[in-house]
Amino acid sequence: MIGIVSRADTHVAETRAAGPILELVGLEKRYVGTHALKPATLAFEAGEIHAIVGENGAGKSTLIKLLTGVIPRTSGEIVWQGKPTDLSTPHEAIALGINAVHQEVVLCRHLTVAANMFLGEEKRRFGLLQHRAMVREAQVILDDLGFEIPAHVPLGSLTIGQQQLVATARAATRGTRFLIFDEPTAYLTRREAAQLFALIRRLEAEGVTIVYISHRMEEVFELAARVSILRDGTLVGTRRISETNEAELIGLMINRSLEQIYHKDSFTPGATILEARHLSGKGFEDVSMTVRAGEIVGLYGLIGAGRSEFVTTLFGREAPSEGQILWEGQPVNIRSPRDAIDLGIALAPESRRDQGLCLNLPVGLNLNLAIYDRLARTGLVSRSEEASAAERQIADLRIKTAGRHALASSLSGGNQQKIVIGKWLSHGARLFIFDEPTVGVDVGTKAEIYRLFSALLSNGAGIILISSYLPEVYELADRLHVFRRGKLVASHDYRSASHEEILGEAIGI
Amino acid sequence: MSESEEIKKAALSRGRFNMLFGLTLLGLLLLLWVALGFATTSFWSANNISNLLRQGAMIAILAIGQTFVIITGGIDLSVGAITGFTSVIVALLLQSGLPIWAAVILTLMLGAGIGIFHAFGIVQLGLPPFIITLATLTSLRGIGLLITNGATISITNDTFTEFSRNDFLGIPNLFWMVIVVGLPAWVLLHHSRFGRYLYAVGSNAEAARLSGINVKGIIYLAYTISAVCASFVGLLLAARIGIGNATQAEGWELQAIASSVIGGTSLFGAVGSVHGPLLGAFILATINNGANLMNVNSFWQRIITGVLIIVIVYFDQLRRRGR
Amino acid sequence: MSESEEIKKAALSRGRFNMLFGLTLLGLLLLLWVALGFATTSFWSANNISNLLRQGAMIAILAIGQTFVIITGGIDLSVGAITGFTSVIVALLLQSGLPIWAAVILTLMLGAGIGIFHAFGIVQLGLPPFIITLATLTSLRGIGLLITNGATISITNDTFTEFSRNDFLGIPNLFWMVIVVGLPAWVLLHHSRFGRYLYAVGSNAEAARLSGINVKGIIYLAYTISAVCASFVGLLLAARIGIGNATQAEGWELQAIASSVIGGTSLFGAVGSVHGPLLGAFILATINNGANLMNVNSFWQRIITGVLIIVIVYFDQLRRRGR
Amino acid sequence: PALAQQPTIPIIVKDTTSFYWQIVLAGARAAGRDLGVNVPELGAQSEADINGQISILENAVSGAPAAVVISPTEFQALGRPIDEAAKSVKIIGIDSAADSQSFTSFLTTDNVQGGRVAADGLAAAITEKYGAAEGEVALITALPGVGSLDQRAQGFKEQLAAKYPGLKLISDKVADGQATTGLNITTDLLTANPNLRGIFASNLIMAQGAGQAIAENKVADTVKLIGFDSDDKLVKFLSDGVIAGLVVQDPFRMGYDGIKTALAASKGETVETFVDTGANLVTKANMGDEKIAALLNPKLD
Ligand SMILES: Nc1ncnc2c1ncn2[C@@H]1O[C@H](COP(=O)(O)OP(=O)(O)OP(=O)(O)O)[C@@H](O)[C@H]1O
Ligand SMILES: Nc1ncnc2c1ncn2[C@@H]1O[C@H](COP(=O)(O)OP(=O)(O)OP(=O)(O)O)[C@@H](O)[C@H]1O
Ligand SMILES: [Mg+2]
Ligand SMILES: [Mg+2]
Repeated sequence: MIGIVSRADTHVAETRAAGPILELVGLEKRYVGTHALKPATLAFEAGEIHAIVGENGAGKSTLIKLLTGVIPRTSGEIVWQGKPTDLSTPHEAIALGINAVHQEVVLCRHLTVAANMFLGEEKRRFGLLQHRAMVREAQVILDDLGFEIPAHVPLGSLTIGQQQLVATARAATRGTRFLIFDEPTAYLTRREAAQLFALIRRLEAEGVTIVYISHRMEEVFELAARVSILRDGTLVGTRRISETNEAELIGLMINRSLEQIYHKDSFTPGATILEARHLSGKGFEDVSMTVRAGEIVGLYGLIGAGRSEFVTTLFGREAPSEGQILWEGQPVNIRSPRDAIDLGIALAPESRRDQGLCLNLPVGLNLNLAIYDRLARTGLVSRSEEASAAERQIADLRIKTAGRHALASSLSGGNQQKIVIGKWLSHGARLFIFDEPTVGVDVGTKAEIYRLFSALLSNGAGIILISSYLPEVYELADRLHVFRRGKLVASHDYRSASHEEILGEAIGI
Repeated sequence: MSESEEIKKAALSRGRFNMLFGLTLLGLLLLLWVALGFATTSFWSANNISNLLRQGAMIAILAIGQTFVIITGGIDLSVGAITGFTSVIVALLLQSGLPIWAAVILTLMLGAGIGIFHAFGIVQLGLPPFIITLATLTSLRGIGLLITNGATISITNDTFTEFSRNDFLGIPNLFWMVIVVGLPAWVLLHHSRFGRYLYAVGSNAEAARLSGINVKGIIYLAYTISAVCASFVGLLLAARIGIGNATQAEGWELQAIASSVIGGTSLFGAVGSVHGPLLGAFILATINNGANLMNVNSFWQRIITGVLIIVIVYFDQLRRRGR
Repeated sequence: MSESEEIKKAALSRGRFNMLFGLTLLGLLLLLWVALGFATTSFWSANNISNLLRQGAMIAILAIGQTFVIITGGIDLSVGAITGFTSVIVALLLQSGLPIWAAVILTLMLGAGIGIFHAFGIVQLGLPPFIITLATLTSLRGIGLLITNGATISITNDTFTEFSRNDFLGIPNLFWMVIVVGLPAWVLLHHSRFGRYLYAVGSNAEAARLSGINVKGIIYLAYTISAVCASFVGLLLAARIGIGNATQAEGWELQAIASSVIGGTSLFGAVGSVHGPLLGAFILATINNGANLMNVNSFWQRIITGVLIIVIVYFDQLRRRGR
Repeated sequence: PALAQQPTIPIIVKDTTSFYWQIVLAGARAAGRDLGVNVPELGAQSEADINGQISILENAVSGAPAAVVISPTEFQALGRPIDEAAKSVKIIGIDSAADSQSFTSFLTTDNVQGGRVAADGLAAAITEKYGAAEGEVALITALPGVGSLDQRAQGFKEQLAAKYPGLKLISDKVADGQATTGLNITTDLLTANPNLRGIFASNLIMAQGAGQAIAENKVADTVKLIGFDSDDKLVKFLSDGVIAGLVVQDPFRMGYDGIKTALAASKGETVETFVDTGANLVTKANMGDEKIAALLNPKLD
């Protein structure tokens, strides 16, 4: 195994011995109107994997941004190896060896994968960039990590999952000594997650301290040595992983107990709502399936398996190249999202940044965007209806925000995701397509969302649920279809196959 | 200040403070007016206020139209050329003996046609707004010059030309026209769903499309509004100077864009209002009017305009951040 | 046409345009040249080619500078005004008896100062690039007019003025200057760290910041390069017309931006090159030169320019989509 | 074939978009028809575009014409390029001068003289109304940095200083070439200076804007306006009494005689080296004269 953390190697022994590598003393962050992080005191041991959990908007990302110099703190101290540091710019953090894979993929879409990986640390000779050497080296790193990503293509041409992997590879190879992952597996499937975990183990072995934020409890238990819990901006405790359990953590996070996350009522399926017959298009081939009223159809597959392309084609975003779509038994020609919506299809897309949200517009406008024809029956928008519709969603989904006038960009990642879903809940569609609906959403809210699914089903709607998180589709779907390389390779009824079988079908072994 | 903080603060200032923001630019305008009242004897004369209202009116209307386009994330460089061109067209139509109402309607329809052509270029041909409107800017001036052979067409219809000089209820007709355009524009932008869609398209066209918004239709709407506003200004211009001339209104596109940006519109789209550009236009008009009244050397006048633009926008930024 | 159809169409045209892909804009330019060679007798005369190279040179250099700014997602409206203003400054300096090298260096330093001021306004005061450069556009013209009192300053230094008329190795000096600017610009943009950072800042300023890039420094760099290019063009202009005059180069900012966009630069930032704007500038120069040679009525010339801009950019778009 | 044998004599004007230069071009066109000359009509798109005119001159010369007729946009700047061009062809200057000895012949209206004529006209109009050439007057120039406009301003100011000390120039405004700006400046001048008695708007477009302001404010009786050049709008203003007088040149003749002289020179004939085509003051009183009427209504084709 090559040492991927070249610069950190020399420090291994020294940091292992030195005790806490980084300490927070009364660290605090206030935004106008929000106390995002209340004074927190915490020490990260050198070389440990330390998980941080908490509800959406609890302040996890805020803490990370403080540690990486992205935002200035309101008060408190950050102590790096015994010495208080400023950490007022990202540059300082990088110089110390603190790196992060942020929750939103923050890289440059226009630059190539290689350029992104070397951004800020370009290889040069005589002051000139060594384009080829960088591509070559980036490719070596990507291949070594097992990521199947070409290094010379523009980042923007990759799927978000792949972009996330690039960000990970990048952060891991920068002479890192302290590496923070903010929900790195949100867009990853089991296989990529496994690659990521392997990477994390490797880094751990090389003495890198790792902070790991996730809403997936099993990951926390699989990886971490210790876990800290944030609730509403307050650090409510730190536990050794061996001395705690999932129920305790969830209890600490949401301050109440949660018997069961996956909520599933059984309905007798009604009439067929939608049928795809031998549908082909960009990224998928010859897919046939039906969705009936009252059932959840799950789609599982690896990144790039073609699930998103398939459902966006159903939604009229792209035209199918072959095959037929039937709506309530009638062949239909869906040429635009508008056509699909008029039929009664709703789609919550996978990429909230690119497809789901108008980030620099208010929360309320985002929530109502799909129903303005209803809010403006007279031609003019009814301000009161607009307000009450938005307020209702904010309350129902417990969206943590300063109000419906706050910009969507000011919300935490999980709360943004709730808008993407919430936009369609009051729409009254007959077929709901949720593409990775719970990415970055905390356990409590997940349970709420699943309960909402039940409510939709009981109203006679059907649901297509895409998730890269197998337990989710596994526990919820009445019928589960597995995609591999654009083809529908297997279908199962509720719980009729094991996790391992399904995973095997998705990977193709 | 970090970006996230800015966003947070912007968030608060939006919506609830949108009104206040409008008021504060208004405050700046009033401040200018008070200062000029002290500096000159004639500023507050009824006559001068009328003049001022007339002088700002045309750019204000252009700025409103332009704002619709900018909110979608586009730009319309052709508005000055459209104004000049349509002043020629209406002059020719009137001289050919058409009644005023027919000449007006035909001219506005021509304007709409130009706007539709812009949207066609952007939506169907995939051209950048900057390029397609720059191309029509160039071509329209050429066409206007070609059909007039570089001459001016005088308008002998006195009813038409007098309109721009007359008052109604003591307020110049030209300013009434600002209200006639501004009020529906305000309702459309702030109170209709199309207004919401304009912002959504400017913020994230893909998200808007996936929410069922007819993005192309909205772009057609925005450019048509802008071009119709510009041809409406062409009518007003023709009435005011009594001629049609294809080289008139040169550089007005920059003045319109500047008014809009001074009024708080963001050139990146999704941020803007109707009252902002109005105030922006009248701030610029006031600077010119005041400098003329104080008999400031024309060269100094340019310098002062530049400096004041910086100062005004800077304070506006400060205030918005400070919220 | 829906987006999906567009995609299909793009796929179809991919094959056909793969051939053209290698030719790109250069192919278009050469096509124009061949066509003009057939249409006129004098186009390919040595004399005319020299003229053409001279005529495109100044806009080409402005367009290169402008491209640096546009790549960061900004815009520099002041380049024309800087050119006019610095033509006055260098004329004054030369007339005051300074040696050429000193006058040149001082003028370029002044240009750098203006660029730094722009970046200061954007970075420190938080002003939109459009506004701060529009303000200097206005003010610089005013200052230039003020110090010359609206007159022209003649340059009696013949060494200086002859430079712009002379050739070196049979190629006009003015065109050599394009190479003198273009080559370092090319190295800087495509082969240096700073070039990379310019794209990064234009693509995602926050990502650039998180990567430890000095985003503010990059913005200072971009605006300084643009302003220095513009003041360099001011020198060339002064040499070519033998006078300093503050009102010169009016509207050149739009020509520079148009050249840049025709050359494939995106006004949303992060997309652009050095050779693109050069080709864009010479395509525009060729259109004008050809129209003059073919004795096209100057009004028609405008119309044709507008239409050709649309056609060229449309085909360029097609080709790129087909890629 | 006939065309091929025709000599080519391009005419380069300052600004093809202005009516004045269109009349010059019309004169040249007429001469081309009458004399069998092929006359390309060239020109920059603005009087301020010096570089553009130099490029056009270069292009014209590279077409190897028989001669070139040019109206230099700027005195200093066009000097060298004209010298350069004169090495290969005969150059005839019209309208304005350049810093060059290479002109074979030169036909001009003296713009400085035009400014003086305007001052005389304004003084006469003010005297007629107020009994003496006394009071406040203003000057509006369309654009800064344009040679001919600067010369008109210069002649106007010189003449005021020399002959009419009672007329005080209280405002000297430079606009941006737009009629509306002329209109706004004039309105503001009237507001700020209630005692204003006269205005000189030194080109066509400014005179249109200023005339409109005078009409709008109904001050034609008290404020005397002198314009420069003419079109039917201004002629109407003149006959309505809104404008007190117009200084008009003879652009048609300039174009016609320019081509005629150039053709003669290209054949090696001797030509007069200097011709003054004159600037005339037109008032309501003399606008009916036959000669003046021809100047006011030039035929374009
Ligand atoms: N730029 C900002 N401006 C204003 N408030 C903000 C901003 N960024 C975050 N907040 C607020 O700070 C709080 C904490 O947000 P943070 O992003 O740290 O949550 P999180 O724990 O990462 O949640 P998630 O699991 O959803 O990612 C939230 O209430 C959020 O709305
Ligand atoms: N940058 C790219 N260029 C070309 N094809 C791509 C690119 N990214 C993805 N694809 C292809 O598009 C197809 C479908 O991808 P899509 O995103 O729909 O898959 P998915 O199953 O939804 O996966 P994900 O879990 O990433 O959403 C795949 O065949 C993939 O190879
Ligand atoms: Mg977060
Ligand atoms: Mg997907």
